[in-house]
Amino acid sequence: MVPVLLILVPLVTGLVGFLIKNERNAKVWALLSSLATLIVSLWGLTLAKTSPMLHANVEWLPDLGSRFAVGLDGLSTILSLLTAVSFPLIFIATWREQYKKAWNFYALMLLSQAGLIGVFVATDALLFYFFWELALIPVYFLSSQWGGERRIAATFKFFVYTFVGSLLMLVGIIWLYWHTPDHSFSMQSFYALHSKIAAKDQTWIFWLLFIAFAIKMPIWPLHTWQPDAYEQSPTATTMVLSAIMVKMGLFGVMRWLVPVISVGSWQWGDTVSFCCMIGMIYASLVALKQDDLKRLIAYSSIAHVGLMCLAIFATTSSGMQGVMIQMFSHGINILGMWIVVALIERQFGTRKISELGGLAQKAPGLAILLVIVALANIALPLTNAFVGELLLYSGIFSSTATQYNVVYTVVAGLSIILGAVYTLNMIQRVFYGNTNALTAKGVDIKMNEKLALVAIVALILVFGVYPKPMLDLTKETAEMILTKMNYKL
Amino acid sequence: MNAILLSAIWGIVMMFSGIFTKSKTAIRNTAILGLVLLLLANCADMTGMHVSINVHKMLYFDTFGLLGNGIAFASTLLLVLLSGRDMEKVGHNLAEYFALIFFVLCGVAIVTTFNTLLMLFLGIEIISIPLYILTGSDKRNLKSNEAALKYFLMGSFSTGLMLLGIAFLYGASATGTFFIDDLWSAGAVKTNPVFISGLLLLLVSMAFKVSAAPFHFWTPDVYDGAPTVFTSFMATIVKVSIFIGFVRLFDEGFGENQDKWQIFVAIITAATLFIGNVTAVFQQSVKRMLAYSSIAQAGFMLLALLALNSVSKQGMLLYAAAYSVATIGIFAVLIRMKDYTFEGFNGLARQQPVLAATVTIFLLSLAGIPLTGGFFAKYYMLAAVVSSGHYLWLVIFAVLCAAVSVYYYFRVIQAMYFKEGDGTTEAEPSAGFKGLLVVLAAVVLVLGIWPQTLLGFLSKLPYTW
Amino acid sequence: MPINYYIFLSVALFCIGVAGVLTRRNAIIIFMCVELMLNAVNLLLVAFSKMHFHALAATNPNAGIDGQLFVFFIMVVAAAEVSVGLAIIVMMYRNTHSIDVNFLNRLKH
Amino acid sequence: MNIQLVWLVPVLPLIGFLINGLFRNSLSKSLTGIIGSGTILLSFVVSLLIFGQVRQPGFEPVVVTFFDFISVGKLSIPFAFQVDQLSVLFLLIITGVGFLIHLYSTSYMHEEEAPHFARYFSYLNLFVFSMLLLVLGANFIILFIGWEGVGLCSYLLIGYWFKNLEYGNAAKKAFIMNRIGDLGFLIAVFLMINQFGSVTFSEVFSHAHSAKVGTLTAITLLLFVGATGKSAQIPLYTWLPDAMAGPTPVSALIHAATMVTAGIYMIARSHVLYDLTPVTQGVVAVIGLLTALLAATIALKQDDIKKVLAYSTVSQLGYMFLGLGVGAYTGAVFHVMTHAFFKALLFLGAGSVIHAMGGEQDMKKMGGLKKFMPVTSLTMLIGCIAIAGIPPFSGFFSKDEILAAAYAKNPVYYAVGLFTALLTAFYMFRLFAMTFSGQFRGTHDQEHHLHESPSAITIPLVVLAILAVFAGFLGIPEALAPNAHILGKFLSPVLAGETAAAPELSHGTEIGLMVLAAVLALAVSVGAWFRFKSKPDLAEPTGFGKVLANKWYVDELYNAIIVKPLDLLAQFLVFFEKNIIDGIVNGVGRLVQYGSRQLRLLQSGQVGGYVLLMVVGIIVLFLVELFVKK
Amino acid sequence: MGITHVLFWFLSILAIFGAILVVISKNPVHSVLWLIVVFVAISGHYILLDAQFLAIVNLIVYAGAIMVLFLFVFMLMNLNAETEPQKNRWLKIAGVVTGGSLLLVLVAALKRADLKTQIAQMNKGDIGLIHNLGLSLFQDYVVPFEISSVLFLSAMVGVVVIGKRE
Repeated sequence: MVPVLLILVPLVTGLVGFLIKNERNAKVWALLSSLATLIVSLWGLTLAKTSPMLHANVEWLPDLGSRFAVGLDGLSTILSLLTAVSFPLIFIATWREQYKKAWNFYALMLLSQAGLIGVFVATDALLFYFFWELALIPVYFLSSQWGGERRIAATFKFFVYTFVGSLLMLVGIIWLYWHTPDHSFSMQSFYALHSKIAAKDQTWIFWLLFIAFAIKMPIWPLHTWQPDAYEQSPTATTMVLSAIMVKMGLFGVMRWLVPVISVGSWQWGDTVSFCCMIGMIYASLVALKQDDLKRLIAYSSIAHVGLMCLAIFATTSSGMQGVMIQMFSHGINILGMWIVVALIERQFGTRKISELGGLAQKAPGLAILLVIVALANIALPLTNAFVGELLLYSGIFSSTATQYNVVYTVVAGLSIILGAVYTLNMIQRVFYGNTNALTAKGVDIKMNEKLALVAIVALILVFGVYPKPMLDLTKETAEMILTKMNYKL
Repeated sequence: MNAILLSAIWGIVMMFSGIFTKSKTAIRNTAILGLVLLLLANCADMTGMHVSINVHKMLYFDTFGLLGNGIAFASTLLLVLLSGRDMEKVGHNLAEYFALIFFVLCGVAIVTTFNTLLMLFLGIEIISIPLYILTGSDKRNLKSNEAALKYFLMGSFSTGLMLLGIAFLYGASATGTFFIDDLWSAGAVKTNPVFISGLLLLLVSMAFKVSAAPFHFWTPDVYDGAPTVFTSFMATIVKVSIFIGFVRLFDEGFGENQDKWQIFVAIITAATLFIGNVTAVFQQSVKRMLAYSSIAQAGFMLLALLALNSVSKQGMLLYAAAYSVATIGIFAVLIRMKDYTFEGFNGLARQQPVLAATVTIFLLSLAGIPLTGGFFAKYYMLAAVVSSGHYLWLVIFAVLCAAVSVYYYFRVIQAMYFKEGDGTTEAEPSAGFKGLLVVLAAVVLVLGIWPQTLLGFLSKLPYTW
Repeated sequence: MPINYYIFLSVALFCIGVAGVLTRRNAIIIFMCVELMLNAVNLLLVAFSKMHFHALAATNPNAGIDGQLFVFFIMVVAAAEVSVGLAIIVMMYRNTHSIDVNFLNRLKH
Repeated sequence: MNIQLVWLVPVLPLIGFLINGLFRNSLSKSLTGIIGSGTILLSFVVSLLIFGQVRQPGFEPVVVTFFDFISVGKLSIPFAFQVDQLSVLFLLIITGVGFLIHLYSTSYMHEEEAPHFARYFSYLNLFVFSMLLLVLGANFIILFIGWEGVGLCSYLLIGYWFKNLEYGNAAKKAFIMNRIGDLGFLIAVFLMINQFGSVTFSEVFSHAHSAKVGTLTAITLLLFVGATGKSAQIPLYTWLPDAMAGPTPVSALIHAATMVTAGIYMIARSHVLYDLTPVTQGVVAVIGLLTALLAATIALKQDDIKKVLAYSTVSQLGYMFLGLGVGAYTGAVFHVMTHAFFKALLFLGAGSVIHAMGGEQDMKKMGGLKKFMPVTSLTMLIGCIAIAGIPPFSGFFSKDEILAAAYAKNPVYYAVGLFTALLTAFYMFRLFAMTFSGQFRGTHDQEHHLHESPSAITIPLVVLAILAVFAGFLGIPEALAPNAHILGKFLSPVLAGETAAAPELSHGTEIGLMVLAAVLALAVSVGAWFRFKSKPDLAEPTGFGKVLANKWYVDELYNAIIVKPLDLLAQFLVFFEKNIIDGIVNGVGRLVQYGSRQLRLLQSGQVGGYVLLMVVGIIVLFLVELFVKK
Repeated sequence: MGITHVLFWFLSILAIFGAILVVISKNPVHSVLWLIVVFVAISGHYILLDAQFLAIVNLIVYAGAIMVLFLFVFMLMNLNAETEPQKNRWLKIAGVVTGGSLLLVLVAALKRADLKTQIAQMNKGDIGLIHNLGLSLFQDYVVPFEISSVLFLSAMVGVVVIGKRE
């Protein structure tokens, strides 16, 4: 019931949204819809984990052995919650953005929300693939319609890149489907599979699926679509992309890859981890050299995601739970970063760090909020990200799945330092120093953005000081995944 | 049987309608009526109500073929409804065009239900000869003439190949008949090479008809040169129904020695996918792009032939429906465009939002994005091959090609939505036209959400003959 | 007569026809070469029909007759094709005053 | 006073931080000052009450658990405080000195306009909060939270005048160097989690004996890496001198009295582990000694008054690590305390001077300030004597305890340590002489403005001066008076076991060493005083002096071997990203387009060509049939 | 080596010779005439295979009607001279080579079948007689026979569409 509502609310309101041919009303409509979704997901949180309301399973394609099966367990709850929380914040934060044909914009945003939530709650592989693509289409339109000057090329690259991945994944899913005993796409029968897949198949099926997820995350060296896409998309869409869409990849790995292809995951875990490790350092170093705020954040996000993926393949409970928590935290934090960037861009018409400076004098409120968000982004204690990263690193360090755990921890740990370097550089060069001609006329943060940012900061601190609810939420799912993973041929 | 008879009769009716009335509307309505009747007749066939004629096993009616018929007739109906008016612009002989179309449909009905090579041959010819004419029907247009001549010369050449193939098969058959189900008798091992040669030549000629590489060369030129209405007809109805015949032939005739010919199909499929998709990328004219895309789509349909199991037959039908509907829709819009190049579509979304939206849905379907029929069509094809367990490399290759296809399909979407320009239709399209497009789009979506609605028939129909 | 004589004979004729199609530029001649191919096939079919007759006459007096009937149908179709084909060629000639296939290159790439 | 209320101690400053932070635009300066200092005062009072509890004989350490911070699998990290002698001692130092410095700041920062003034105090309060968290934490994670928190605050306070990018850089440097250390700390924590399945002090220490020495060595070394970052030891010390960019009270509080001693606290806290790993102890001692020596030599040639003090801080910290390394934990903590007093005093004094000089920090431009600001100069003198280790001032006792232990461990340590002490005495008196005696060398209107600082500044000076004089008597060595070592007795429950590490000296030798040290220190001090009061060295340093003046070119070295290469690497990667990785991706696209352009040409438009290709296709198929085995 | 053999060889050689000349002769009219020769030869073969009906039909329909049609068209366009410009040599060679290799592969493929025992029966059997053919044409093959009328219809309509002047 709840998951169905979570999908339906944005879907229906989104479709209706196309008809509201008035910018302001469309805006309000979108905000209300997203709030409704948020309420639903909060209601879901209040229900007992065993409550039947958290699942729905109806006939869909009997001949194909696929059902419309959705459900909320720890993992999907946390991510759908993230989605539900993010969208109102996005709408509020970008309240002052002007779009031509705004109603289409907001309608598409809502549709993408529906798609995203669908991805997270689907417990049927085919349904999952469905939503996986559906989440992509609205974003494609959003970015190529309302994006920057190079938008068409960048977005198209992004689309084709991910599309290649998902097609490969489709082949993988079909293959698995044909090997399920009862020819069904349901998660249970997929999870029952690992005994039946021969070792030689494990390898390529693993890669078929993983490449799709790796592109989405993205994992080095499949990441090059991301900075361009982020740079060229309208900020609201960029927020969706980086706060939520990136999580689709990680989610996919945790829900559909490692529990199903456990042997393959063990076999190739080191290769993947190695890529993640390289990617973290690589992205951090490249971020050092970025002058465009969006690109900088894009690369920092690559580094963060790399860490999460690394932790998944560490197959330790703290790592696994860390990933889940960190997915949420990272989403919230990077959202905050984007809001600030959007603000700056709208005020000064540039994202070039080199052209900014001294904003702290003009916009102290903004400066303080940004500093908090940025510190969360580099995982300072008592921010939510600290809890996540602590778990991630300790998970990686104590991993028994690989003998390189120490190497991973240390090398990946360097990105903690590098992360501090580029983040502080950014803060300093944008906010400190003296104002220049451009920033002299800057004004402080407006009410709506303040609202959004304060909400984010509140989340950051609350979960930074008291992460227990999150941990309790994710515990069982993490254990489940681990038990599936630890199955050996 | 009803369908064959009715189409032939109605062809004659259309032939004479030109004499009795000069009103083009009347003629078109007659045709539409005919098509509706044809559809009903086919439904009657499917439910077992049919004029009983002793066909001496020359024809064999089964749900697969009849459903294929149904799809073909329905698509034709849609085509006429959408683009009937545009046929008038081709030339004065509207009645004759419709007559020819009905004759083609007769051929279609035969090709989907043949039981002997003779009927296959006749069916193919009955389809081809009117098409030569239709291709050249725009007589003052040199491109049209050229297309017709090329089509004719190469078509008759492929007929030659087909006949040689049939002759070999005849020679190899132990019983000395042309019935497809006793072409191959295990006893006739000695004549095996003759059999294989015949099979190969038959495969080649069929591949030619469905424009599979490297026998596709006529396609772009003919589709490009032919009047767009008839291009749409050829690219959809004709192609898919021949495909159904193709699958039928290999299923009934050569099903049990799949291993002997699978590799050839695999080679042809790979070539078709590659050439179709890659060549389409660089086209400047949307019409020609669609010609290449039809080759690419044929490549995907060939996967069904490769796997040749129940899944692939279902998929074949779904593909036929999804592909036809989408392509007809796009062509219907294309016909009305001022300018057939990609630039011609720039900014269409602002001028004609409905057209743009529907075309987008059709293109997404062709690209195989979920929620559209095209996705499940492709899904079935992939599933068919995967389930057969062989040729997985081909599947991977196919999806990569599908990714390439996104490039040229999305170029149109980009032009319509994201590029500045005033590309628009020649005349403001009527509300009915738009409405029908929306219906088509809806059909595509329904196929994309509940493919069962179509495939249900396969299992549900209690077939008797 | 052993059957493979006929097989090789008609295959030879067929291939000569093919070679003709490949080498000539005159549309009509090309078309004639196609006719040549068809006749090669006819010959082969008749030969096969007699082969089957030889093999199966004992059981079925009419064995092999299908082949000859097929030839009959091929002739029918050929006649129809010729009429259409020549019509098209004439139309082409009307417009371009040439039946040289090499001049058919408005449509390419 | 119920120990459970210990949460008040950190929470009070937190409240101060919140109030000052949130309402910084509406609060008046005086109110801000009152809130800022008041909260600290309150928590000082609370600390005193707790101290009253703790000093009862037979007091057992109390662990106050508030809630479950992180619990994953078997690992459970409670949010808990540990109250025992060590933490209480630090509580007193932090809140006490902290309060004085807050008080001092109310006057020192008075030129700032209200919002920034409030910002300053909120930062300061936040710092005190984090520092208290650090010392109260009952496990390494809570400790680490405070550990990073104080780093953050020092970052914020160093960069307090954010308009000046130089200061910003200094702040960044401090934060990043701390982060490097923190990475080591974190890995140590992970190792503990692996080894002991817990990070709670009590459990870790109780299981320590069962662990392999190798692991323990790794843990302790990594922890020490963390300490080098926080407490400015080789190789991560270079941030501290730059940190002087911050307001002087900040330097006094953070970079002299409290934060930089976090490393010492942490090692003293986990001395159980260190006692088990002699290797680490050796490393700690040597690093400490080297740092002490290096910093002292650099301090010799600095002209910026705060820089001198900064390097002396580094050097003193080195001392403390020497103490830790040789197992004199009490001595180290003792020195932390005394150092907190006299170094805070010195900094505040310097601050007062700078205040009077209108922001001038260069000693070359000072001189003869004695007559203008008597209180300051007097207190400064006390501070110098204390740090120079001249009895009976506090510095003497604490330093001597360390030296004695060092001698017991290894005379070489002692020799170097003593030499460093003498250097210290030398440059401190150089500083004093150049600042307060001789002729004033500043501009005329500077001279015109010279004046004694207001009472809000002088009172803390006086208080600290008194402490600097008498604090030493808390630790009178056995040799002089049997069991007069109050501090030692007080701390013994926590730091017990050290005696095992340090073999007892005979009282005779100990007294001998004391006398030697005292006499030499006195001599050097007097020497330096006379050397500089008449003719301060204003000449540009040359030769070796230049090397010292340029801090042994260490910054330049780091720049050359770390920063530059990293920068180049980053640049290369940007290139690599753009041209190789993305190049390949786009290359695929271009390849398809190129292929398309070529394949088009097959479509020649020639029927002959088409048929030819068809026939070729047929032939190929037949060849496959003929030659490919199926 | 009976008379039939002699005839067989003669007709075969005649057919192939004629076919080759159809392809190579410059003058289209000559090609037509040579094609007629080929058809005659093939009809001869039919007679040898006692398919008398087909032999006659072949002569009437092909050698008669169709070829005359071709000639008409040639006359119509008066292409009787060597007006056909030469295709470039390489394409010619390519064409010949390809045709030859097609022959090669076909023969290679068919050679492997041992059809030694398979005999095309000669001067025996009456399935080729018009009586038998007619019977089965109008019994078993009635459907295709009727269907082929559709073919003619469409051809007819087509020719009208194409031929009619506008």
